[in-house]
Amino acid sequence: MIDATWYLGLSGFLFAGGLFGVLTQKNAMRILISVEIMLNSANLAMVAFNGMFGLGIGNLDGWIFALIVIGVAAAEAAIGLAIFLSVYRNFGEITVSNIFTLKEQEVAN
Amino acid sequence: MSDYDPNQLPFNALFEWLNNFKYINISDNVLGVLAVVLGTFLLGTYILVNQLIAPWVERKVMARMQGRRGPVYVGKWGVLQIPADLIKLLLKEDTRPIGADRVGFFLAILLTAVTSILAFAPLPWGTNQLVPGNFSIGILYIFAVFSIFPPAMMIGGWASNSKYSLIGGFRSAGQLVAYEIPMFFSILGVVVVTGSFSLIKITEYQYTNGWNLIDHETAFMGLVLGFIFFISSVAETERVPFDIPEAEAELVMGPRTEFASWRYALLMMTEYLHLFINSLLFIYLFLGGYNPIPWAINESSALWNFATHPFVQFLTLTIKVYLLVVIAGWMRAALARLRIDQLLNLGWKYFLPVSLFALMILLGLTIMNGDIDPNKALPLE
Amino acid sequence: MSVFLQFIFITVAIFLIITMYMTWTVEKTMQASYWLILFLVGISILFLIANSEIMFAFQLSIYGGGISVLLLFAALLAQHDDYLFVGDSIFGKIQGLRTQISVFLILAINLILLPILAITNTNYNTENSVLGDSERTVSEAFLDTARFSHQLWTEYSVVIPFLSLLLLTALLGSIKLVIREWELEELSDIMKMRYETKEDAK
Amino acid sequence: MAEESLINLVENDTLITLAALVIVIPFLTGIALLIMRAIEIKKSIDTDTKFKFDENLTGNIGVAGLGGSVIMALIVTIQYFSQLNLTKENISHPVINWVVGDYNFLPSGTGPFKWGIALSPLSVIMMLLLSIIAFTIHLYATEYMHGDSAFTRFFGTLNFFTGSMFGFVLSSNLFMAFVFWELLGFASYLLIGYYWPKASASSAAKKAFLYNKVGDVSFMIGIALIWSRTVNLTNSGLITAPTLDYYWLKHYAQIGIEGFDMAFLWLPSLLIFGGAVGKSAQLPLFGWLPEAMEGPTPVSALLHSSTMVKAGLFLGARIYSLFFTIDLTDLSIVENSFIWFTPNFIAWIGTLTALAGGLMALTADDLKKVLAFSTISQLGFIGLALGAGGLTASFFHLISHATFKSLLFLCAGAIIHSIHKPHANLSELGGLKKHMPHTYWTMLIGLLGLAGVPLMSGFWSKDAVLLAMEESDIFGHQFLLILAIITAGITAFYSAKLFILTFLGEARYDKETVHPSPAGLKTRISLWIIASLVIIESLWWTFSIGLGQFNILGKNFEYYLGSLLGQHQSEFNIVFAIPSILAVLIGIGLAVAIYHYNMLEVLQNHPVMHKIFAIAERRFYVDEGIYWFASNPVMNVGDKFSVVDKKFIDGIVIDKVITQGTLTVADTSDKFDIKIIDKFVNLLGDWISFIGKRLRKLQTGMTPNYALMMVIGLGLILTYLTISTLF
Repeated sequence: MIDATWYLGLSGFLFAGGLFGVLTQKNAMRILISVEIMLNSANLAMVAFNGMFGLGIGNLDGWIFALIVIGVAAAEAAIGLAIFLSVYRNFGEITVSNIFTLKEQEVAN
Repeated sequence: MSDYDPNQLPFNALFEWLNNFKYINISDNVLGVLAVVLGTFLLGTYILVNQLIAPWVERKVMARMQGRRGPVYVGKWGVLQIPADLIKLLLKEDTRPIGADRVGFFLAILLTAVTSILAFAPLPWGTNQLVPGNFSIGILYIFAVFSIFPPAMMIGGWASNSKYSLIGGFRSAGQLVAYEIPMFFSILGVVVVTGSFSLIKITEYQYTNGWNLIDHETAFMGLVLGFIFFISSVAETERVPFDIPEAEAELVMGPRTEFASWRYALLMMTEYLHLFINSLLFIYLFLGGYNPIPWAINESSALWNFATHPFVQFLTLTIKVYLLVVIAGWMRAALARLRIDQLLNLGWKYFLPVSLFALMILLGLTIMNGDIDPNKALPLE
Repeated sequence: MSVFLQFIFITVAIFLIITMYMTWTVEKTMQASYWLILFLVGISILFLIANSEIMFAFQLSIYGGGISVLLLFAALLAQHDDYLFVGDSIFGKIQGLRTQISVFLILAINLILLPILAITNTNYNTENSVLGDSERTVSEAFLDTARFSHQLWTEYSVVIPFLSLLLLTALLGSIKLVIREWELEELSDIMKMRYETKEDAK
Repeated sequence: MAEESLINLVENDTLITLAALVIVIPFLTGIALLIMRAIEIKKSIDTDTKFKFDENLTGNIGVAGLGGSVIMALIVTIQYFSQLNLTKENISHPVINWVVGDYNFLPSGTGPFKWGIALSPLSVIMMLLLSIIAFTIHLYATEYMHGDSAFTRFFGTLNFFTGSMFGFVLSSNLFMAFVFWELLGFASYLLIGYYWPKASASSAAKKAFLYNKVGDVSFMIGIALIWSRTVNLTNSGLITAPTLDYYWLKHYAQIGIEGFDMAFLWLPSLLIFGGAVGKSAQLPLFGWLPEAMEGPTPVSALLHSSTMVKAGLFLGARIYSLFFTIDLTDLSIVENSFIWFTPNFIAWIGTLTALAGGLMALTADDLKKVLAFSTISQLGFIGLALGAGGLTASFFHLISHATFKSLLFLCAGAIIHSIHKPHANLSELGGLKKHMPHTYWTMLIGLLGLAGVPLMSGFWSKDAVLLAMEESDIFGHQFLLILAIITAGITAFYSAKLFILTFLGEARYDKETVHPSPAGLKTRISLWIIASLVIIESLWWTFSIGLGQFNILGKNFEYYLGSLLGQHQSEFNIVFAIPSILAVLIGIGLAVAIYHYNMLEVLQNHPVMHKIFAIAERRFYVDEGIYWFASNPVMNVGDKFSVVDKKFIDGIVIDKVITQGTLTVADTSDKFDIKIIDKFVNLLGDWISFIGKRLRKLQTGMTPNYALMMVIGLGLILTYLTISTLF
């Protein structure tokens, strides 16, 4: 008998790890990978909760939300990768730390 | 045939057989585990042995078609040719190209081999629960397990640090992705008609309604879907005329180029297991599974006892698989290779819409017959 | 039996953590991608342990089959391999790796503690819990899969259309993004150089 | 008057399905044809040639669509009338069965609106008539449009148009009716602007669209009012559910729910009738209809006979019970003056439209334009009857007018087709009798009907209309009656004039270029089909109403129709019919005298007549009025303002006062500025740039930095939560 707390602890750790990856990675691809990790940990938590409260009494909302998350993740991956490709075409690299056109450039005065 | 009860243990027949020995007084749980282990071992051995024979059959067929004699030396009619090759391969030196990515290089083989063996789990080899793992998602399980193939191919192609392998990996991934979808739609068509994912249920349905391939009640959509499924499965196994990833004229061996001795042996085994799985799926979905009789029968009819005899069922399955293997060899000898764009066109522009259309028709028919009623409440237990 | 399951669970958990660590630290994007694939497979195994077979199927066939192929393609098309990020500005101190790791630890501890506390402090009735319940009969699993589809088509009948609409939009959008023809002027110098060389080669 | 017979709802899925097929088939064929058109365009762009599908194929598809709906409509009609329980006993107060089927508008079942099909006698008869006429016109169009470059597009749009009209006729609630109404407007826009390269055609299409939109807006507001009121009533528990169904609205209006009586309904019904004004070209929004002649003739035939312009009045007949929710003879309610407003308004509008249309038709000299104006005037007749409370009479006239007017348009089309000109000007026709005998006879029949010559169909219906007006107790109905009779005379006059100038006499076109050819086979067939319809109507009504023979259930046709629509009026009597007959005969006689024997030139070129003609040719300045109303005030105000601007503000204020003043002030303030303010400002600026230079560092532009900040905040919050749960 595996308690839900096991799943929740694991998913929390994985989520934090994904967040860490998002923060620390330079490469947009890797950031996306970390985001996928976060989504998966969230899914894990949802499935665990469903197994704890819903599955026995035939209520499967957790699964359905996990399914929605998976679909959204697919869409997000497609769009994100397309964006990376076009960014790559524009800048020749997808290193987020070198792409700072947002930054207020130095004005020579 | 006893009505299907999912509560039965896997390998129920074996379990009962073991249960017959009165002098073994051990708990049912242990017996069940024993039955599972034993049955899985037996089935696995059976499949692997057949997987050693099948290439020989194929080579023979090709040889006859090309006016050659094929393998003759090892064993009677060269039956033992493949095991001999296997041993030779295992004894060869294991090489890895310089600059190859170790993990990826290993991962490609690991994923392909493991998944192709795991995929045999939910295949029933007869009634009375002659099935290793009886999942509630039946075919979906196989499909899910197989969907690991394209990334594995790409990883292998990239990891072996050679342009042939890389291009081969790309092609292989593209081809697999392109043909998974019509394949899945044709599976869904059968699922819609039979109303279950479980291969056992599907086969029972084909007992009482005749084989899906020639089922006239579904306006012969079974024929269309079966055709699409068959071609897609040939493309999934990357065999002629879809063997673009390993087009030996352009890319030496495709993603498998750089793999040496036992790795190569494993990959070959994977390829043939893949062929087996696809043929078996085709058989279960369209050719009536372990049901030898193409038309509809029931308890009252004369052939019933013959058709539901476990041994007959087992034999039927084997014979059908070999029939499909022979057809594969025939195609391999007869047909020429497609171009990559032709292949992708065929997948995306023709098979996908046609299979979708057929699926729509099937859904319409089923809803009209009232077999599907979304408002019907499910019983809790 | 349940001890066996617990053993499997712990093994998979360790496997997951290792793969996650690898995705941070391996040197090539491609390697990170296949470690991610292993991670996804591990998650799917956890689903299987949690008696959620259909989620297992979805996870493998959508993540393992679809998204990972996308990732691999992108990783091969935009070949670019530098990984760890160290901030460079007057906030460099708090953006250094140390800060980030400490932030990570804070988050991890909280995220682990919070749900566990939330469950343990409040007494939910967990007699229905079937997590890792090895005594579940097969028919229950069948019934749950049936219930899933039923619930999906009655109670959540909006989910499938909206999801498919979303995916269609994503598909078209990504195609539009990638297919676009680029003027040489728009490009950065590196890419401009590349394209020009390509045209010269023709 | 206006006593409503009871209604009970019947469910009959097969019938509903068939009726739905009536709507769906033309839509499907139309959309298929439009797709084929798209393929044509694509191919002819790809291969620089004019690719075009075989006309037999496309035309047959188009006709087949309508054929299918004709068959379906026949089946539906027969079934419906077979299950209608009318007998000799209850014919005076029958219980009419409405077959109604409702479906949710959204598949998810959410949302208040519904698709629905309601088969009442009104809609069924209208559907049958519409299907037959539309089918004939399609048949005719295959020959008329022969060799046109956009043949496929024409038939696609025509099918689409007819399908949407079917949908509008069969719809069971106001919402669905509005949807199809808009589709109708859109399709008519496409059809009128069919020859879009011509500037006149495209402008006509735009004009029609905009004029209709004016009406549509008021229609929509009316629907919204009714809906909100029903919602309120539901909340206050007076009715079960908010609804827009005709049946329930009729029901509530009859049982007189408090808050749903005329005191409230006069405004919504008026607004909805405003929509009808727009669609069916009543005063003042009739300006688009003559321009609508820019479209091909089959389009005009369909537009004016039974489809577009009838839609508005059909809507009026549909929600008729909202105009008269109460027995108007009951004086206890009459102190509420609004009760009288809507019917009076409708009746007056209708009469004025009839008169104006007649006068304009007198003066127009284009063949199709004459017919168009006569359509306007006949529509005026229908609206008049509606306002006067004669639902039966109005529908009666609607039927007869639909038949003979479509016949007339088809004849006009045949003439135009045979003289090979875009427009058939009356002054350039004549003597066509020997060239096209079939057209001659059919047009004679149609014109007799239009003129309301005794014993023809138009006579009976128009007489019913006049009778309804005479019986009604609306304000000044005697005066309106006289106007209507005069209009009848005018109608007779111009139809006779049309006939004479077209067929009799010697040819006035130049015989070198124009060689009139007889009408083709399909044209003749379709002409004779509708002509036979007119003849059948005439004979039937003559025998039934006039002579009291061939009765249905022992009552004459009008009474039967009345009991179907649930509203009776008194019988036809020859004494009352005399003035209209006289008017008709006088009109015809005048026309013959003037145009055939060229007598009474005095009358022809008398200045008063000229003045009237001039006014009528300018269409009573209604369009100018509208334009003026739209544009002039704005322009005038603008001019005034510009004058004020130039003269006063620029001239005096700015140049003199402000400039000089400013200059002086500026000079003085300049020193102050430089001395004190600039110092201060520079100081401030230095501070700000000093701070900004440091703050700028925050904006590293690197997303991870921003994310890191975010996450630190998140971490703090989480820590707080954890600690608060721990202790």
